[in-house]
Amino acid sequence: MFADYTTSELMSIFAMQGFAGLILFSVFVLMALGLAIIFGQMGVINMAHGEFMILGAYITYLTSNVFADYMPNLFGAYFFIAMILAFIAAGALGMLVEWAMIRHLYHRPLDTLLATWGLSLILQQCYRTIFGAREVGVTLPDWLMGSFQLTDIIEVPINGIFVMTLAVGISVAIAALMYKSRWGIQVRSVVQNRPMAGAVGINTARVDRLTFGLGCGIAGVAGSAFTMIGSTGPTSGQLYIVDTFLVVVFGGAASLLGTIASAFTISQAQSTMEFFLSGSMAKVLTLLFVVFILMLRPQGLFSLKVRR
Amino acid sequence: MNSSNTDFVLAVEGLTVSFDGFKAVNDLSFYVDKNEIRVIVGPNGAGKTTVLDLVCGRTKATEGSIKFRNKELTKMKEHQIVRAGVGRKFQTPSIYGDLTVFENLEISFPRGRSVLGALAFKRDAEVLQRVNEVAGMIFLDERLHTRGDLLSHGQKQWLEIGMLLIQDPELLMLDEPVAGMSVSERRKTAELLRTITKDRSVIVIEHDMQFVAEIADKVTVLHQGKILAEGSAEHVKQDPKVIEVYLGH
Amino acid sequence: MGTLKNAQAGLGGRLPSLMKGIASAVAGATMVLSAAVNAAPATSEVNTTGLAVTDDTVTVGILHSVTGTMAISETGSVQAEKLAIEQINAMGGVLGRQIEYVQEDGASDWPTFAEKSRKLLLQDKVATVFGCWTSASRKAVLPVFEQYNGMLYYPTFYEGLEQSPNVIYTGQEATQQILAGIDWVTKEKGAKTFYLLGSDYIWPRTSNKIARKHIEKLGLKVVGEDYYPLGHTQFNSIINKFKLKKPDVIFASVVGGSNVAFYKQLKAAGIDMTKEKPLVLTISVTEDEILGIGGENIEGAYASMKYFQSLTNDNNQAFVKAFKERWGDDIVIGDVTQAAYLGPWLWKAAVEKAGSFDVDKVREASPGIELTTAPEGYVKVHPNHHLWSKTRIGNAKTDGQYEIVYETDELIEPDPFPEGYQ
Amino acid sequence: MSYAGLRSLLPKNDLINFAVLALILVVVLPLSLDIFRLNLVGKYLTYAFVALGLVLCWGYGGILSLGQGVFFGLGGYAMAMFLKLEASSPENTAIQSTPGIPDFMDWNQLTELPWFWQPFHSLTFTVIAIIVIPSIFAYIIGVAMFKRRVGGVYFAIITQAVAAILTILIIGQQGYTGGVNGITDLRTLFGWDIRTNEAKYVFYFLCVFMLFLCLGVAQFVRKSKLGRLLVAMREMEDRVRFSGYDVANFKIFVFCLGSAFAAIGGAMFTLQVGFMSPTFVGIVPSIEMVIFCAVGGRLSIFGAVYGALVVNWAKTTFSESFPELWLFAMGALFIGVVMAFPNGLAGLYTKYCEPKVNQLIARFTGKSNDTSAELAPQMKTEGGNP
Repeated sequence: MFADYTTSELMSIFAMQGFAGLILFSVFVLMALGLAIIFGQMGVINMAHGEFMILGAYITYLTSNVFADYMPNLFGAYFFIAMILAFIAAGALGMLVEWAMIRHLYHRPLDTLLATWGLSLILQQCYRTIFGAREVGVTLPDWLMGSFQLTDIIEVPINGIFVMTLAVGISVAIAALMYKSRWGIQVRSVVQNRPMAGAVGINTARVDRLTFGLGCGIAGVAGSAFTMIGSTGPTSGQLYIVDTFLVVVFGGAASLLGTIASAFTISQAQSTMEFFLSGSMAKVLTLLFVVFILMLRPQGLFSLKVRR
Repeated sequence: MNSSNTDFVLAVEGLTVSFDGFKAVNDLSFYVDKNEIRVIVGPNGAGKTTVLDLVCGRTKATEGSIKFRNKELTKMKEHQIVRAGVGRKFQTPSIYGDLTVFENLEISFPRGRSVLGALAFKRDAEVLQRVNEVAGMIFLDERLHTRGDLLSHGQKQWLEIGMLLIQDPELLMLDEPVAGMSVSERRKTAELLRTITKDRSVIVIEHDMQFVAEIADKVTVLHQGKILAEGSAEHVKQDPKVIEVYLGH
Repeated sequence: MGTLKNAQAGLGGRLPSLMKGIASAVAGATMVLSAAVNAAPATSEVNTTGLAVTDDTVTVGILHSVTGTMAISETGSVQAEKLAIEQINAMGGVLGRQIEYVQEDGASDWPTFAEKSRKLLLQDKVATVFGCWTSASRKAVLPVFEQYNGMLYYPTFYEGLEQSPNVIYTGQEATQQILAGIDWVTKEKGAKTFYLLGSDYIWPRTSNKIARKHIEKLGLKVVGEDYYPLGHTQFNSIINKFKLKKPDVIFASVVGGSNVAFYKQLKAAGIDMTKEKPLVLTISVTEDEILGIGGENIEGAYASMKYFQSLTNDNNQAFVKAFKERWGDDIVIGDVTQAAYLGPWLWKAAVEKAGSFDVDKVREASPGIELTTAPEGYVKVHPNHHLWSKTRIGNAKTDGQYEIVYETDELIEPDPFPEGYQ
Repeated sequence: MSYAGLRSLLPKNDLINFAVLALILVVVLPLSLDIFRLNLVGKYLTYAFVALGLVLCWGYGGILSLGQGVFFGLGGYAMAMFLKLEASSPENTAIQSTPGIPDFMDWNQLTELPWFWQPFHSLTFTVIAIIVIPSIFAYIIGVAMFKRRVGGVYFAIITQAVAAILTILIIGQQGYTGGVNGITDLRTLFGWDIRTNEAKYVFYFLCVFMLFLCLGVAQFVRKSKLGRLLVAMREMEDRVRFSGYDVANFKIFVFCLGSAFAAIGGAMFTLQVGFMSPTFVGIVPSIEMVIFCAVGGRLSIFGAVYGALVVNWAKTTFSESFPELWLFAMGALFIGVVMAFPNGLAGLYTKYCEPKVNQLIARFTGKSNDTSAELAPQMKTEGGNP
């Protein structure tokens, strides 16, 4: 299939495809980070993760409308405000959910899965009632549109770079928070030995709530960023859920590094296969590949035990 | 073949296991005779539980061999090891809380262990008789229809021992059988141990030296994955290295 | 639910003769009264098969998804059908009877569609049903309509390959929509190479098959064909393939949430559709979809379908005005919404031509029914139950509307089983 | 079987449950509902097969599969393939370019029947395939997962991925599977029109009969030592292993059994609804099937049937009157059942109703009933879940 092209064209295409893989990687990282924190640190399966992302997307939509109506000259900057608001809103909802629901279910991980599925249905219907059944279009500031022309063929989309920067930034921030801050130490100590952490004066309930809130907040930011590349509708969140779970499970949920490594593997596999096969077959093969690897190496990837 | 066949019930030779470079058990060798009660003692982290895990197949050895009646265990799966005649009691009592004492024992009865066998399993006279017999030995004959959850801590420990007895294993491994027991329960347990060890070999992990002295034929002291001393209870108590390890900390 | 006729017969059978006289007198009086007001024909004449028709009402069914993933698309159709029914009622109804509707939710779930259609036909005895959107939902209800002899007005443009006596297809079948579009880009834009892209299900696959045959017949080249699962959101790889193959035309039939992702990513990857290099020709993006995509993300793309909201004829201006008055100013109207609006009007015309609500008579009367008041202009029912209609090419603008750049001169004949395209 | 054996297999409480369910399904519902509603009940009951399988897998074995739709679908597709072939006789499909093959194949330029469709000309093969193919598939998944000790949440997610894969495959390979539309327009079974009311009655009773057959098997498994082993494994898997059992084999067995139940349900679904489509294979229906089981009570085989009936009945009623509220109600149901009533309807029944029923029976028979002397005690788990 490559006979018709010159070497330089081929090189450019491979560069482009590599870049497409990197964008996919960033998208996966953003999707999965929040879930990885919640699943990895707390053992909770949050099936409503996609709905928290869409909450972030709707917040972005509202913010863009407010800016367009009242502060049109500041419109270029609204995206940052929107991401912060998305983080706060999704995080706050997450903490509320933790308080009302999740904390009663810590010893029953499979039940959190069902309960949060119920939550996702309720959230979807809320979105539908508030924003209507149709998808909403989010207007992006001009500076996020378009691309850099590097060579004749190689063009780098600006929003791709933005998503990548965001993914890297959030990963670094989370890593710093988890491994450097006092709060991160508390989270990890609660994970490892709950009664002992409680005994040495850590407010475990508060740590749980904040962890869950943080995970949901990151989902909100991801959703906000995804308004650049995807749709915003009541059921859009469901489009992401299987991919997200596979990334997290494949990574082993043990460490952020595992999640990032798995996002990288899956995204590269998928984007490579997409180039040679039809999109549907690429998806099937990627999923099969992940399931197959999980069958072969469950012990290597599942190093962290789920709290029972 | 890196070790010869022996008359020992259990022959452990050159056993090593490392977790990410940390050697929890390091080139360990010991031998257990027929009808011997061997007690393993040692400070926390000495590798006592790991040794039992290795013998019963829960942890895979990095190196070395474990022979049970001259059969190599390191390559076998857990249920195969059990069927070969090795029974194992865990440190925390692990019984089935949702099932009654009767059912707990019945499940452990060594018949109908395949899927079809379990479907075809019938509660016949032999089962009833064995269950009642064992329940009597472990002081639970009055509580046969109590749910496991509702037993006291000590009763759970006994129940688990009973679940091993009903399999009639040749080698019985008990991890801290009297931990958390009251004085009277402890006395009854020692009595129980003496009756059940009549015709089988037993490995016991225990901290309580008084209890050890009461039951042990031979004591092995583990320290940092290696054998520090071996011999009678009196003998190891006098060993300066053992005193150093126990009191030096 | 019995009809008045049945009720009278039932009464007559059971009551003594004295009562019988009274009953028939009452019935007679009612008939005289309604005749005086509406000049409506007697119920017993216009309804011989036990449908839910009374002296002054007729009940029809509306069957769309109000919940679930398809609710996004089907809302417009429900609105259009209700508007048409209200307008017909305001004009005096059908055969002097006001239309009442029973609305059921298909919940984006095909067995639910089948279940609800069975309910509408068996329990509610509706005279006709306006509904369904996806092919799958239509396929699910089709056996039900054929078994119980119901009538369905189906609004969506679809893949063809079907011709049921119990369905009137008010949207275009694939060849009507596609051939004119491809002819136009070839003739007007000098396109030589095409890349076919679709979501992975029957409509895009069939459409692309027709497109491919036609392109090859014209002596031109298809340089690539690709399908992504429904709901797929990552299109960077396909965009790279575009860059590699450099097609003149990207022929896109991506649907749903994928649509939004596709156009946003296309734009972000530096493909400026207004430059028409490559040119994007879609058959799946109506004004409804642009709401979600955002006008600025799809500006410059061409769409090939039979109706755009920006049509300037009088019919359409009145329609758009009425629609906005009824459902709000910020609403947009797409191809399917208009086709759904045609349903009740076509049914009314057929019923009046037949002089009866009986499904068999309506079916017999349907071929040849014309509608001069259709927002899209003039339409006519073909004997194969599809509509003759024009196809138009629109160019997407930032405000989310299409500017119409081309319109076929003649009505295109519907051809659900196109020879040489299968 | 001896009387005592029967007694231990079917203690009095269960006997009453069987009788009540039979009374409802065989007598009360057919007499009180018209054929349209009865057909709906029949459709709901097909989900009860899946829920029943989940009671064994999830409630007893602690294995939560979020991909039961896969097996439901495989069974349903097998049945649909047979019926579709009969509906696609050369006479019926004379207008096609290749008569004698299903219409969707003709649209996709297939000119002959694919090899894997050929055996579905035979009803015998089809009936065997309905049970065997999903079981083999479940066996493969089970061996791959359980032998490697993948369990709990991981198993749930992987089964979910399997459901996603199969959905994409079915939709993508539309020439062989009918794609997103599924296999529709099924008409006759050996020339007998399956769309008539008479046929619907027959299929309803066939469905009820099969359900009782499966309930019987489930009851047998539950009351056998294998049933107790499942509970034991759910609580203390290591202990079971160190009692000399190969734990994986038992999990594989119960997973296969649950899948076979689901597949029978799928086949019954096809017969009663008249088509099969990939929408029943995916993640969403699979999770909904879990909720039928949870609402009924994850430890009660009868609860599974009532759960499937009640939730679906509520879904139909709610969506007829308040379509907007349905998702709220469904969501609240999920959360409520998980948080407040982990044992579902069955749990409520044993807590509040059963004592009264027993009193009533005691009063009528004049016997004291407080001993509950069955050898196998009732399980009264509080949210029993690993």
